[in-house]
Amino acid sequence: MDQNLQTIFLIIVLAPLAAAAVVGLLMRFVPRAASHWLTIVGVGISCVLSLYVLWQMTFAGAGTENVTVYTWGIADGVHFQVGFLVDRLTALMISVVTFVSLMVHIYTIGYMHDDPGYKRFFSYISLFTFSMLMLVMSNNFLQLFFGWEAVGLVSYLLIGFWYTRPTAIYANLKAFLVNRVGDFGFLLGIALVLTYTGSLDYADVFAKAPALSGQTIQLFGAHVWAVPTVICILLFVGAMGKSAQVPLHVWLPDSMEGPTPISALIHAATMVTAGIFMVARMSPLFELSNTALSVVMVIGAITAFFMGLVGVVQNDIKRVIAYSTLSQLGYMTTALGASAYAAGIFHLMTHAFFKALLFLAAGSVIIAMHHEQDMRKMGGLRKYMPITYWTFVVGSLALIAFPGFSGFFSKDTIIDAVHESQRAGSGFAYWCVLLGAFVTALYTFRALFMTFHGKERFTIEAGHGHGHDDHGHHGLTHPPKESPWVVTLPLVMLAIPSVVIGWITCKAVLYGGYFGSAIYVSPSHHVMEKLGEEFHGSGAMVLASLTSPTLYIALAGVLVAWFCYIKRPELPGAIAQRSKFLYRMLANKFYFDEINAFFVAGGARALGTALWKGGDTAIIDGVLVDGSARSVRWFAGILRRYQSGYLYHYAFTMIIGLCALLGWLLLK
Amino acid sequence: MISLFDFLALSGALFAISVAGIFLNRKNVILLLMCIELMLLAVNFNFIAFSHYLNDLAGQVFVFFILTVAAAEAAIGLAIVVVVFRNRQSINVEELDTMKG
Amino acid sequence: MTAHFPILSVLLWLPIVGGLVVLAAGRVAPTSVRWLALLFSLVTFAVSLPLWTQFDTSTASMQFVENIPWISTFNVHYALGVDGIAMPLILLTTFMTVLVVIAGWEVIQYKLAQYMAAFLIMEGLMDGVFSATDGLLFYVLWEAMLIPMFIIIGVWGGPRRVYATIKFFLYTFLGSVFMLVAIIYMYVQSGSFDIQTFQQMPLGMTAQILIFVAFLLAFAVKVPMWPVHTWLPDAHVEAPTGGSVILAAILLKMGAYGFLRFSMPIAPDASQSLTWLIVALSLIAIIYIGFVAIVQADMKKLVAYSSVAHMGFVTLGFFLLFMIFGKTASVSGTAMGVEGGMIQMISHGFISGAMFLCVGVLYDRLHTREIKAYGGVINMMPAFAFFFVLFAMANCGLPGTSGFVGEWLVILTAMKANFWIAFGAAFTLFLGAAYSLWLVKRVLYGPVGNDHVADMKDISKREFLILGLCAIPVIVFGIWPAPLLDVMHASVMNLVHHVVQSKL
Amino acid sequence: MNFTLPAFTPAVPEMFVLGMSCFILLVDVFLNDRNRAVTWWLSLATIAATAWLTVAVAQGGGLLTFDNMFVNDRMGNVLKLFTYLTVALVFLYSRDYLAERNLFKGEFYVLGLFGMLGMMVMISAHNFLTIYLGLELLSLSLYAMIALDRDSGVASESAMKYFVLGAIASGTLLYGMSILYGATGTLDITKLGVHIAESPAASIGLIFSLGFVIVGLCFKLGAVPFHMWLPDVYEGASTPVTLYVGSAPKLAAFALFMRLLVEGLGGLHDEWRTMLIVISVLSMAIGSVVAIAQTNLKRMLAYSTISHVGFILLGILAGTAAGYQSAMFYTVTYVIMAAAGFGMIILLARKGFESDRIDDFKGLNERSPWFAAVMLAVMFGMAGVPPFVGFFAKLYVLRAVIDAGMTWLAVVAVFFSIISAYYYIRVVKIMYFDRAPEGARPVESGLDLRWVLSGNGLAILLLGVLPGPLMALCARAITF
Amino acid sequence: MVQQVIFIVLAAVLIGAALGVITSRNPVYSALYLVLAFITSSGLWLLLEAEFLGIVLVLVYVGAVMVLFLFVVMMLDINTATMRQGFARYAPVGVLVALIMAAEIGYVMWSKNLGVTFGTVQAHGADYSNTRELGNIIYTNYAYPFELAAVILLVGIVAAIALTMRRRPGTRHQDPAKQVQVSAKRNRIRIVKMPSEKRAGGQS
Repeated sequence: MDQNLQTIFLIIVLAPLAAAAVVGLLMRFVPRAASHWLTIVGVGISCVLSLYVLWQMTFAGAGTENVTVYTWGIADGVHFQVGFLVDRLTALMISVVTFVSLMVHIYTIGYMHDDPGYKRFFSYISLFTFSMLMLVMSNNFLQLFFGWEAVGLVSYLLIGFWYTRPTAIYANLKAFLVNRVGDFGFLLGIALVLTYTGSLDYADVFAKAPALSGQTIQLFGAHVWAVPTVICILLFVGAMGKSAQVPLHVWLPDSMEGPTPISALIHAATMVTAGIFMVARMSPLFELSNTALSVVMVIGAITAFFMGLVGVVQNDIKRVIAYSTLSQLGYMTTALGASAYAAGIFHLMTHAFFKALLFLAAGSVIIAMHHEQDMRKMGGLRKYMPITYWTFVVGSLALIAFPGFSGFFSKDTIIDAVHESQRAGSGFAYWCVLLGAFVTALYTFRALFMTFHGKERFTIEAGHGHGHDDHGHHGLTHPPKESPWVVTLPLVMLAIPSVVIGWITCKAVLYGGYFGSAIYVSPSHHVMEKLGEEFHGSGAMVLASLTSPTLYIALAGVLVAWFCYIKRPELPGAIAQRSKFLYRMLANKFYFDEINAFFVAGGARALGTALWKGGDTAIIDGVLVDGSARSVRWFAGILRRYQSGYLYHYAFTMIIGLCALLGWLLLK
Repeated sequence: MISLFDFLALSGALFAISVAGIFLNRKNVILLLMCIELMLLAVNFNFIAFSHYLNDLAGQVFVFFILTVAAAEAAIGLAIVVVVFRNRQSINVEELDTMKG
Repeated sequence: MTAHFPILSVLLWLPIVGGLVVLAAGRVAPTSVRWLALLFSLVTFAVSLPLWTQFDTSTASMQFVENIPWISTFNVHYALGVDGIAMPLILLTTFMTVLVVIAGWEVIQYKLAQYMAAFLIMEGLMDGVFSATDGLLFYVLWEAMLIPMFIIIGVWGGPRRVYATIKFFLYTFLGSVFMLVAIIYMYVQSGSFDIQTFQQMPLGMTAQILIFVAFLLAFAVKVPMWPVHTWLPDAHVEAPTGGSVILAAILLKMGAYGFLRFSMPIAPDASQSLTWLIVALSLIAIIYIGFVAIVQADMKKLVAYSSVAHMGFVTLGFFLLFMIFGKTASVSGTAMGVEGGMIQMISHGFISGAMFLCVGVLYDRLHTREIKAYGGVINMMPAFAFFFVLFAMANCGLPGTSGFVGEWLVILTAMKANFWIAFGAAFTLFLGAAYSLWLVKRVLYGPVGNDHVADMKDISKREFLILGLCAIPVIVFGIWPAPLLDVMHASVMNLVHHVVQSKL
Repeated sequence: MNFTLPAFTPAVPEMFVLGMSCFILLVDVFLNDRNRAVTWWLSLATIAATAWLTVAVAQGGGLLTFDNMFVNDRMGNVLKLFTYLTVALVFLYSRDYLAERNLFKGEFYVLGLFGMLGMMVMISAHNFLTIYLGLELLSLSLYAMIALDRDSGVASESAMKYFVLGAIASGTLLYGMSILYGATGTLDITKLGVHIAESPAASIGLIFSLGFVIVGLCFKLGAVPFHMWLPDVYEGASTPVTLYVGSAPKLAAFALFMRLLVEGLGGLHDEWRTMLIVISVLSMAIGSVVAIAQTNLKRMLAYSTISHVGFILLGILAGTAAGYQSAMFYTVTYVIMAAAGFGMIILLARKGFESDRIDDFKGLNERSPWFAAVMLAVMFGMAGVPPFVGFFAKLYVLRAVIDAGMTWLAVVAVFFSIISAYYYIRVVKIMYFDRAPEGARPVESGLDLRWVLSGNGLAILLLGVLPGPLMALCARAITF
Repeated sequence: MVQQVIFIVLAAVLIGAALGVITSRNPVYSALYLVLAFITSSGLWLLLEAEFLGIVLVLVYVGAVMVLFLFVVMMLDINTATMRQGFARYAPVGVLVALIMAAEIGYVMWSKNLGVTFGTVQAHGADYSNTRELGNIIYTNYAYPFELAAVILLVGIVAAIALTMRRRPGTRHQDPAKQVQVSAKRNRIRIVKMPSEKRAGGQS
């Protein structure tokens, strides 16, 4: 049982890797079709096995598996090992990851159909699947960090997939660097963990965690900090990078430069949620520090609300969804901050489905529009592509937490949890998430209406040379049509869980103590228990929501969207005119990019130049090295003049020398 | 009775004078040679004086050899002077400065 | 005398003899030069392999020992031997030389025989430096290395090679002569040049400080540490590809190796009291140089500066030992830093070597190292792009590549010593990525930069071979450094326990 | 009148050289320029035979004869053998050079042999008188040899300068000797040593004379501030003569130091050590620094000689057996390297082209890789870079200095050796990094020169790889 | 008593002559002053019972060396006008150094008496011959230096000849050897082969 479970874990991880390796390294020799079959089979296998593991964990009552694959290295008695920790949390994650990944693989066949980098793309996403699995299945910090960076690498490669686009290669560099800033903190956190617990193995660390709470560390000045607080904040900095929390969120919108499947898989469903997962995984540590959790909650709340606001003014359909992703990640983070880890993870799961759905649908639209992403050039697509439309609607409803849809269960729970939470900052957080609901509804339906309703704002030119081009700002050669089945199938497949998954699982996951030992919540932070007392099954929850403000706030959002974009389309422009400042703030995303570009990038370059020209070239080389050489040469020039060539000078020198010697001898 | 040190002082004076002469005159190499002869003379004075007051002939023998060598030296020196003169049509010390630095 | 087969002597002399043979062949049979050089380098590499296979990881004592009197007047011995610290470096040397020979295959046209010979002789001398257990022998080989390197950079170097070579020579000479004085001083005190004896001999504090400073001059220049690093960028920029590779991959390691062999064990108390200095310099190297590297316009300069930054980790890892010991008064957790430094040395050998080979590949096509001159290379050379990105990632310490291991271990150790040291060291995460990937962005990505780029050919089989040979260890040691760690563990532990004993 | 005939055997080599020189002088008269080679062969044969005789009559310990005016000891014999070697090298290298400039005259060789005799006398002198006579015999021969290139203005000028300064120096030395004689009543080195050893405190006269003596000695060696003649003479004299002046006499001068300062005035070590410290530091400084500004290779080598003299003095002033041995080792190795250096200049010189400017070595590596390598060996050897013998010379000296507890002095020394390294590697740079000028011909010259010079270059390397035997030789040569 | 007087007189003359040597404007005068100096010092040497050397000094030096000097001075006639230039300029320095030197020597010699004490001079009998004594030892104990001195003189001769003697291009010598070796074939007549001329222009 154990034995074959372990082999299953190995297969789950290695199958995508093998596929990626074969397709990637032997790209020249692998035929086009084989490239997607290989990878799909690889991911398919691990998907099936993941579900099997999930089943084992959930129903067959398999216990937590903590296995070591091999010893990475032993340095000074510390064993660095590569291994798997598979409990229900992990099982849930790997199932989501592999499922979405599989869907995206299939979808890609259609989306990337005539892209020259077809094979490369498949090897990349399989590689990503492998990395993500390594991350979530890890049983120690080393492997966690490995997966952490590996997904970053693949994301880097995929954002820059169309490497001839200046915007794309700017975006991927930015994404990697911003993530590195996060990893900076993350690594320091890990180092602190090792320093204070002497181990990097989850089991040992969590075992020793309670002992940490007493200890303090002196950072600057006399003020001492609680070690858990420092560790958790540092770790959370890593999470902020990966999960794009303010202020390290700047890379995520730009990452939309990558192909849409990537946006769906990496930048919506899986990778960006790694931070959330990590914090949940580290709950035994985070539970030790209220301060850290407050920080988490506030950061999350800010992200949830303000990023949502930005989404309202975006015109690029993908960017709208990207900002909604940011805002949803904010929700998850807030949940974590409220010690409602289960809610966070739950939202992570539902979000994975419906956000992937939305992205893929958007992608389908983009295909139809020949890679036109500006919603102002769309409209009225409903009749051309019904499947995409209806799936998009499903996704939207889930996103705005319409009762009954999956998003509803997770999001409402989060809002309630924050409401319940007594932690510092919870009040602020509560208002953020509450208003966030309105904003969410607003931008979601804004996108829906602008894209699928209203009058068609695109022109159909006759006789334009047909052909795929990356940025077709021109009109279309023929009316948009529904995408092929490889595209729509995943949409449908994802639409199903988007609707039902919440209804089915929310009881177990949220209140059933599903995660068991995987997530630790200290009794003092009993938010979920509180909610659990009021919980009487999914249906009841839906009914209850009718009396809660959340629903109406969301509906208000929808209404406003309808009014502005269907009823009175000229209104938004007028409003923008009216409130210039607010509009400009939002349109420029609160100027985060500008500030970074100027201070961080420019600053680093200025500092580098200063140190180089000033320090190395001027002082060290100019003064010390060349300077000494010059002075010696100058001195030589002086000295040689005393070799005047005159005999009497020579004689004189000798005699002076003699006199000096004698005089010195006598004076002694 | 003349003391040894009178002689030594005399030789010292000669030595000093020759030293002065060596860089006082800047024109004529031959004068330099003469100054050197003076210097040797001073040395000879020392040796002879010492040998007298030490009752030891070695000093005188030494002087004998110095004289001999000085003669040969003078010969060669003058020969070189001649060569220089043939090359330069001058034995002016101030013009012997093609090599310097 | 030695009973077993004198591997180390062969490693020392075979390449030198090979060099002479190649020189001779250059006159009589110029066509055979390449193959001869390759043959000799390969044989040497083959001979060096048993060092690993037959190495006894359980002991810290010298292995494959050879010892015969050399200069009786001075009681100098021709004494060779390796421990876990030296052995990997020797293998690195022999391995890299093979690559260099192949790298120079058709690129070098002017005086090929001398080129190959110079590298073979270098190899012999470098093997000797790592295996010498006699102080004077070490110094002799250490200094002798300057000559071939001087020639290599000067004869096959770039336009400003004269300035670069003279700077390189005088810099290193300056450093090492003071080391000579220190060595002689210890000889006078102990009556022997045996390094073991040096390490055991008792020394007063002032003596230790002076000796430490003398050695520091020598090793800091070689490593190079800030602020005596400025010879490196010039030397690298002017040197031919092979020269840069050897310089970065091996020569720099000698400085660090010297710290382990001489400075720390001979003057432990001085190291203890001056460790703040070394740590400070290392951090400066990591941060300061990191920023400097970002703004370089010349690819080789950029890689050169990144070498300085990476070597900063090596010295940092070594001397954290004393910081932690000074703080906790226990050796636990100190060895990790030293081992991290060691790993960093090895991996940096491969990575920086590979980076320079990559730059060489580009240079051979466009004959410029200006980053501006490139752009969109990936369109023309996808295979090359694969390697370049791989090594760039390794260069910024991506997990799964060997570049990660050393930095990881050192940063973990640094945290033990002090939060802020770790904080400073961790800057490499950002800076390393910044200069490596920005380079990649400007050179590889984007639309095809210009017509010259447009007609670049992808890497030949030969270039593929050398880059591939570099890639293998980078990946393998990245995902499984255990073998390296095992090899050096015993020696490092021994060192650690030695250096924490005060000599006063 | 009781007089016993002195033992002649210890002095057989000297007598033989004297006889042969006169014989060659006679033979040469009857030769015309076509078969002048006979003189050449005879001179070389003489040197070879002398070497054999020296080895034959060599005894273990010191052997005094001629009323203790002549000593035949191990140090003397070793130094003599190296003197023969260098003089032979001079003759071997210079043949073609002289022939091309019709200086290929008997006088050159006769004077060369007489000079060698002078050195032999100096080396085995054990009495002020013989020291003086040997010194003069050498000096006069040198003056004559330099001026022998009669039609060269610079040669005669340098001869003039050398002569005048040399005469002053020997005058000073004599004055010192005279005072010593007066103060101790003896001319005999042994007696002098004994006298000083017995006298409780050094009389002021002794100390006073010391100044004069040191001036004389340092002049011969070319130490600052008595070095002024050196650059001009090296530059002015024709290269073979420069080679002669620059090599063998250093050995004799070293012997002089040993005889006078160590054996004779060893008791005053504390007095002269401080003086020598100043002189040697000055020499190293001036030599290293001023050489940087030179463009003429011979002149550069002159200044490098001065700095090397500084090192030799370091060994001597250490005042220990090891110190003297190291100084001897240094002198010998330096002479070998210098011989090779000037040999290279001779090799590249052609009729009407001295090739004594540093730039004349441009691109030598293209013209003749092998001889470029030889010059490289010389330069790095002089710079003291292993594995060339120059390094071990420096090592030996530094060790002696540190052993004598003057580590700071060692640091000063290595500091200046860094500066001097600069101009040595500049020559290497010229040879290897610079391209040969248009129409530069490959090196052509007589086989003998090629072979001997190659051997000389190899010696620099081999003595560096295996310095043990030579070190042991020097160690055995000087024992107290 | 008498000796003192003689000494003082001669010493004064000697110093004067020496000064004359280095100050007189004409090298001939200097040479003559030097002769004077030698003669006086030979007189002083007689006071020291070094008769032989005194004589030799006059014979060899005044008789040979100084004549040689004069000869050379005459041969290379240097215009004496320029001789004095710059003398005054350098005089102070020269005098200063000379005085320092004199002071140092005088200090040691006079005030300190070399720091050694000398026994009394033993008077010699009437039959004492300085020359014989010298001869006895020079040809026995000092044979070796004596030979060396001979060699030095030989070197002097060789050098002087090698440096100064040369064949003037103007003078015509007969070389019998060459005349005898003359042969008609080799260096008297040269037979020149010329191609027979083509008639230019052919038939016309």
